[in-house]
Amino acid sequence: MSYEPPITDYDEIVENCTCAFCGCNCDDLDYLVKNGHVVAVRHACRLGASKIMEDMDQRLIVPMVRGENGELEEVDWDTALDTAAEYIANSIRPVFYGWSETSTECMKEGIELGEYIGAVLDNQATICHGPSLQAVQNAGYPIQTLGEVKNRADMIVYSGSNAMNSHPRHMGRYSVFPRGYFRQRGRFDRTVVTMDPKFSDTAKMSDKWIGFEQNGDYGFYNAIRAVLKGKKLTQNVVSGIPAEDIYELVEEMKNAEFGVLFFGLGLTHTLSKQRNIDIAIKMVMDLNRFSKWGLTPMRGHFNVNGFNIFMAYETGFAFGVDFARGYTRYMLGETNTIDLLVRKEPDCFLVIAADPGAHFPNGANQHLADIPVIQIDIHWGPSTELADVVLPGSFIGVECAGTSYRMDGVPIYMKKAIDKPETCRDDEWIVRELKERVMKLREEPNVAPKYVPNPAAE
Amino acid sequence: MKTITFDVIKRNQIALEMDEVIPDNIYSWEAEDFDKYAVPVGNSRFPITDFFDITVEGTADSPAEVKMIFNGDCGRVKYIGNKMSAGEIIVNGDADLHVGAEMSGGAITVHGNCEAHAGREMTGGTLEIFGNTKEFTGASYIGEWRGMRGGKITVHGNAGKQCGECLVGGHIHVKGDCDILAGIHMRKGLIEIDGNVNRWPGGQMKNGNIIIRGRLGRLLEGFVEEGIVTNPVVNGIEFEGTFIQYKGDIALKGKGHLYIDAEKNRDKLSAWEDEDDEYISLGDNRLR
Amino acid sequence: MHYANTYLDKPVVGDLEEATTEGTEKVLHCMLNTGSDIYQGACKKRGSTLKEEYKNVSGTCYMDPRDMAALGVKNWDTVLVKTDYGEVVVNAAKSRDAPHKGTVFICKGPWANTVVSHETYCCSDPTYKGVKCTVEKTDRKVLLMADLMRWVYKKYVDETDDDVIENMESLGELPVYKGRKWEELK
Amino acid sequence: MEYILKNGIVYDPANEVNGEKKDVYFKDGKIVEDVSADAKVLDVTDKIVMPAGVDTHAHVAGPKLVLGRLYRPEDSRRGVTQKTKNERGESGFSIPSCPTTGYRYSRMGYGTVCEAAMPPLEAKHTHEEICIIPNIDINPLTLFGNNWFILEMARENKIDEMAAFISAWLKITKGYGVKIVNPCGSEAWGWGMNVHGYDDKPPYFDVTSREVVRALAKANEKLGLPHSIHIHPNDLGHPGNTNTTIETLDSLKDIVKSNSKAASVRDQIVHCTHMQFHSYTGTNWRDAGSGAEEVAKFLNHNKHVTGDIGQVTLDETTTMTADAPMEYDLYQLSGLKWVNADIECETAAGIIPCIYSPKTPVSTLQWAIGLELFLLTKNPWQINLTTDHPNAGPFTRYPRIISWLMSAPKRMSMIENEEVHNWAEKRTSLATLDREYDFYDIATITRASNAKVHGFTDRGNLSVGSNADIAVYDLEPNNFDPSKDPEAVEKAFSRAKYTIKDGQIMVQDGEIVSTKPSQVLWTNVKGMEDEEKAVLDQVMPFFTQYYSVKWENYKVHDHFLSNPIRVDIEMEGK
Repeated sequence: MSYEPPITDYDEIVENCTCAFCGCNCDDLDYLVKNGHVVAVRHACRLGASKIMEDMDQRLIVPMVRGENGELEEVDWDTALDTAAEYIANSIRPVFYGWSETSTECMKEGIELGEYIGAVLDNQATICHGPSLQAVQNAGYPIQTLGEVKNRADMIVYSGSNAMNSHPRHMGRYSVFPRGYFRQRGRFDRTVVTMDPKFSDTAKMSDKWIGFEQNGDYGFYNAIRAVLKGKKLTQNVVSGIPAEDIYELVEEMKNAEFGVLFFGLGLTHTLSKQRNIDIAIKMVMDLNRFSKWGLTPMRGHFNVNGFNIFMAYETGFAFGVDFARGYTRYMLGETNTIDLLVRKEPDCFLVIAADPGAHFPNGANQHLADIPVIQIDIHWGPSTELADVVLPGSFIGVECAGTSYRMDGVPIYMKKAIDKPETCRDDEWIVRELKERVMKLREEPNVAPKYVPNPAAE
Repeated sequence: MKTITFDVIKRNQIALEMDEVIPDNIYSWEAEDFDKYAVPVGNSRFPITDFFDITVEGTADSPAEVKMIFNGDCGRVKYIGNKMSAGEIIVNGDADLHVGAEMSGGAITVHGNCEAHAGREMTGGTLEIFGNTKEFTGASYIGEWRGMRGGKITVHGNAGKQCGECLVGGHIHVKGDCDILAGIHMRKGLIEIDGNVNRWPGGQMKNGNIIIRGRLGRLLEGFVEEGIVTNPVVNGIEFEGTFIQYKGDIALKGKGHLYIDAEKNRDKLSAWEDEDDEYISLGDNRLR
Repeated sequence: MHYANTYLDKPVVGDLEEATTEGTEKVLHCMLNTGSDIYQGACKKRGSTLKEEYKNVSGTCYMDPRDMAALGVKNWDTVLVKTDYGEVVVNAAKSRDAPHKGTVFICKGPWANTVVSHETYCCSDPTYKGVKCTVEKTDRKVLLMADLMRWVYKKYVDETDDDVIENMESLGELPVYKGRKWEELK
Repeated sequence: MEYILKNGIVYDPANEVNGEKKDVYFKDGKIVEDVSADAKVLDVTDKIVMPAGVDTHAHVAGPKLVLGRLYRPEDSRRGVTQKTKNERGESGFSIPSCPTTGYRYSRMGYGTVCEAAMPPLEAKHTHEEICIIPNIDINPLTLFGNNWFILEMARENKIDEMAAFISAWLKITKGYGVKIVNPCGSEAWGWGMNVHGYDDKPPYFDVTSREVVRALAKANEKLGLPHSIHIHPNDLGHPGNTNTTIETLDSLKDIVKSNSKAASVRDQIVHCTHMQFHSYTGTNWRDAGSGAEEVAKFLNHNKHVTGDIGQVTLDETTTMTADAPMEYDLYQLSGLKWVNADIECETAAGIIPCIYSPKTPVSTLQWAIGLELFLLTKNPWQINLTTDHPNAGPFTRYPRIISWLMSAPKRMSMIENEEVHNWAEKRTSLATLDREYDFYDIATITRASNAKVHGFTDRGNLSVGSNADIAVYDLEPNNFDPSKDPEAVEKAFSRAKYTIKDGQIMVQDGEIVSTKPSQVLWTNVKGMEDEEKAVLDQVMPFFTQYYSVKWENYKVHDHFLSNPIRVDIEMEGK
């Protein structure tokens, strides 16, 4: 890497912008703007800065529809929207996936469309923190805002999360390094533990690394719980960790004044999936008998939590909500995007502010090759290679304002700093247009009246 | 007695939802009633006769007198026998998700494989599956802490992960192997497994009993060995053989019991040797 | 355009202690993990997914140096990773998190997707981590993103033969579409 | 559009109209003296006509509601209905989704609901949800009782500064009034502790609960806000907490009520919420008993207090409160899934599913204490009907509570037939109370008094000029005995014949026929600008360093308000 001189050539600074990358939603970013472009970003991490100073080569500017020969052709908005609306209106099992990188204002339009047509609405939680939400639904959710961590925490545990890589400012702004009200010396007042099979970059920053074996998470946390209950371990090594290390760790956790467990996809993606989180949550609850403990899932996209919150207050369910029968339904293994795709059920797929091409396993994406895919996004990505209609949206938090929810549930109104490219449209506008066009094409909303042929039996 | 036969004409890629076609609703239906009925598929409804050749024989005055027979591949027919309270359903072929979920009585027999959620939150009746099932057999629906409450599930093949999750009553008998975390969060009832078990049965269980006749891959630390028992009587049933008895999950002050066959798990009594248990039990239960 | 300042041709990886040419194993049995790292994240979200850079940050298998020695591969050699769910050619590079013998790591992205398990076990989430795989040395080249998508999903090619598609003319590092001027569309 | 509600039997306690047969006219959303001949006639001959209901205390929108919904899909599954032409699909029993909340309130004839706890940091979230709830107006109360700035100001007894702070924070959060939850206790919970009693201090803050509550009450009266302080005292749900409750309320006796125009609507200087949870005697749950008599006696002798009950309805529900340590205690008892949500420098919250079973002694005791409080408090203007939704039961059970209050034989039969545990008889005086509410009393405790407590003049009554918020119930009070037929009472109050909100017919024969967006009510104090600026300057360095958001992102932007109703308060003497 070479030295990069500071940018001095800019027209104006827009202060206190919110980063649209990860669940940290850092809201202290300053954009340096020149000629309507962000030329530099202050305070952002490498990830945030790179996203805000996007690659214009691959920016989607004009709507496109896949032509006869399989090549995308630029078209006008009416044609693109009509084509997309037709696909949606004629579908029986539409899935609207994504939403995590757009605003809750856009989701409002989306849920109206979804309810009208009877679609499945799902977001990225389905492939990242879905198991966490399921564990929350089984075990509970002792959470706290990140400021609480900053002001009080003296023990921070990262489990299955590589914050240094995926949430680079998390440690610096919220958890480990900042000087909090009761932790005036910052890093020196805190103990940091990383639990990860790999000696990750976060582990390198920690006081302690617990390198339990791959897929051994459940057994490991169960052992901690047993020790918390006063049991002597029978095995010398549990999930790759020597028993004495477990005793020592438990002692430390019990003696913390305020501990926080941050967990990431390392727990949600391995063998026992939601049960890893389930037992980690229970462990945190047990620890509350000795001192104060809480946890926070390290949510990936900046508004992935927002969608879950939004769906919960709109429908009562957090993600994977199926409106097909005219009422809401949430059933694991049945109304989730990956399961639907693997079962080859959907016949129309709308992807908004997400990239299944980059994130879904082959087995799921294969079905996208067989059905119409409508993409609303800002960049040409792997999903564009599978898309039949491409609708260029705008960049929330830079070109367009909107609400998002931080990983701890704090809402933030992300402001607009520059204008979007002339030919792009706001996500909210695109979805509203789609909704109106679909409503014209399919006049009868899907109400699917309950069919009771034998009233006596009801 | 009324026998209604559903012969599969075509397998639809988008699953049919048969939650309305259960004995409780259709006992008085004649062939022409089926002709009028449209079955939910995705966000629409289609005539049920598009998918099944339906023949009705005999008459019935109550759901209990109904016998429904499905012939053919019902691998895309969801909710067979969902919430039924009486009658009999026989599936000669595979069945999709939610077979016999929330049923309170009657009998369902599946002669093929089942997808996940079989017998979830059932409160009574019997469910017999001759093939394999997938995850969450006899479990609770997400969020609920009270799973299957009564009745009996027999699986002749293998069961997937988290079989009998949150069980609060009833009897699950798996004649094949079980994947990880059988009987997790269980509070009452009995899970009987004749085959091998992958890992961690009874995680966070509060009460209830799990019997494993095959080999166990890995046991949780939350279980305390209580000794060796011969021919234990569990939930009123006598189990022949010698078993190692554990109590757990003590991480939760649990008082449940886990019995594993002493012969096949001899090593558990002496030194615990770590071994690669990844694929101990995984029979071919993941047929798509 | 102003992306260049954070542009990296390849992620920074450590040097191998000794240059190995001959390996002792032909096929290595490993555990495959996927996930994000900062290079992949920055490149993906900047939107540079068609570029060579994305191929290097995402289509790279990070390995323990002992495993690399056993296979006889150097940094930025190509390896073929196979699982029950598919196969893909990726670069090999020394892991920054080593040692973790027997475990390989591919950043999430189209390359990893080709080989991870789609099984969700009724939990909505596919199994991205802890998939058994084999790793072997290969001469085949790592495909650019657009070429890879064409090779794996074949959505817009009539050809079905993998080998033929793999050797088709590359779609390159810039978007391929029938361009018309916006003004003409109105 | 003009309407005549013809020949109804009108109960309007605010205007002392008790069961008179008369017509009600309304036009363009307001109740009017008379209408022209074109007016549409709604024939409600002999049916009950009341102002639309006002809920004094419920939790209907906000971050902890959403956590509840997020983690209890099994509850959402219990209330799922098909969408219809006029309404979206419903879901949920104890924590219904936002649209469902609006529909169900409308169906019961309610028009205004107070969202009782809004944490300032997440106020935007509360307002977002309020936007989604249809048909009802909502006035959110901002949480102040554990705010670090408030704790510090209370310690130094800086009432003027505190008044300016409240005034500023109500503007920032778009809140209606001052809510206090377990003062100092939720702060202590930051360290996993609680305060015990009224004179305890949280760690590190040298201030007692008493000082905080008194300071807030004084500041509230200094500003002359329409609502008094709204307090959830310490020790909720602990046997023996009656003393704390009475001590808390008694300590505010000497505070002088503001004589501002807004404050003159109400009589009280403190509103004590869900009193049922604060009226236990004994030392633990084994020897617990009812403190209802003591609390009711205190109420009967002290006019500066109003309260709502928080009646247990014997359902499976979800408890959620900013009193997080109490929720942890509950979790220890039940072992069910526990949610905790601490909010930096401000408050905390806890949630847990709760099964109030009539078969268990404690639930029955709570049920009986609630009814005792209703029946022993002499003046219905001092108490309001609530279930502290969803804590003691969902709001959809209000009609059932009404039927219990109106029918002594119903209550007796529940006790005698052992539908409830025998603690109801053994440990409370419920079986000896034969008072029955009449429709006038019911109208008082569900509408008139509630509106008065919150300082509303434009609702909760049928005066000319008030909002046309009217409910009509399908009962003919002149030839019907509610005491004998409690089921009919419950049915009628569950499904209003008409619910009219701002002159728009929302519900007809128990079905939703139209919807309108909700409105949020918030209080805007005028004339404190300089003091507010001074206090902001003072707190800003602290805010910048110890909050995790920027000041610019802290306040509720106008974007989040849907059709706000701003209540302007002119500061006296300015």
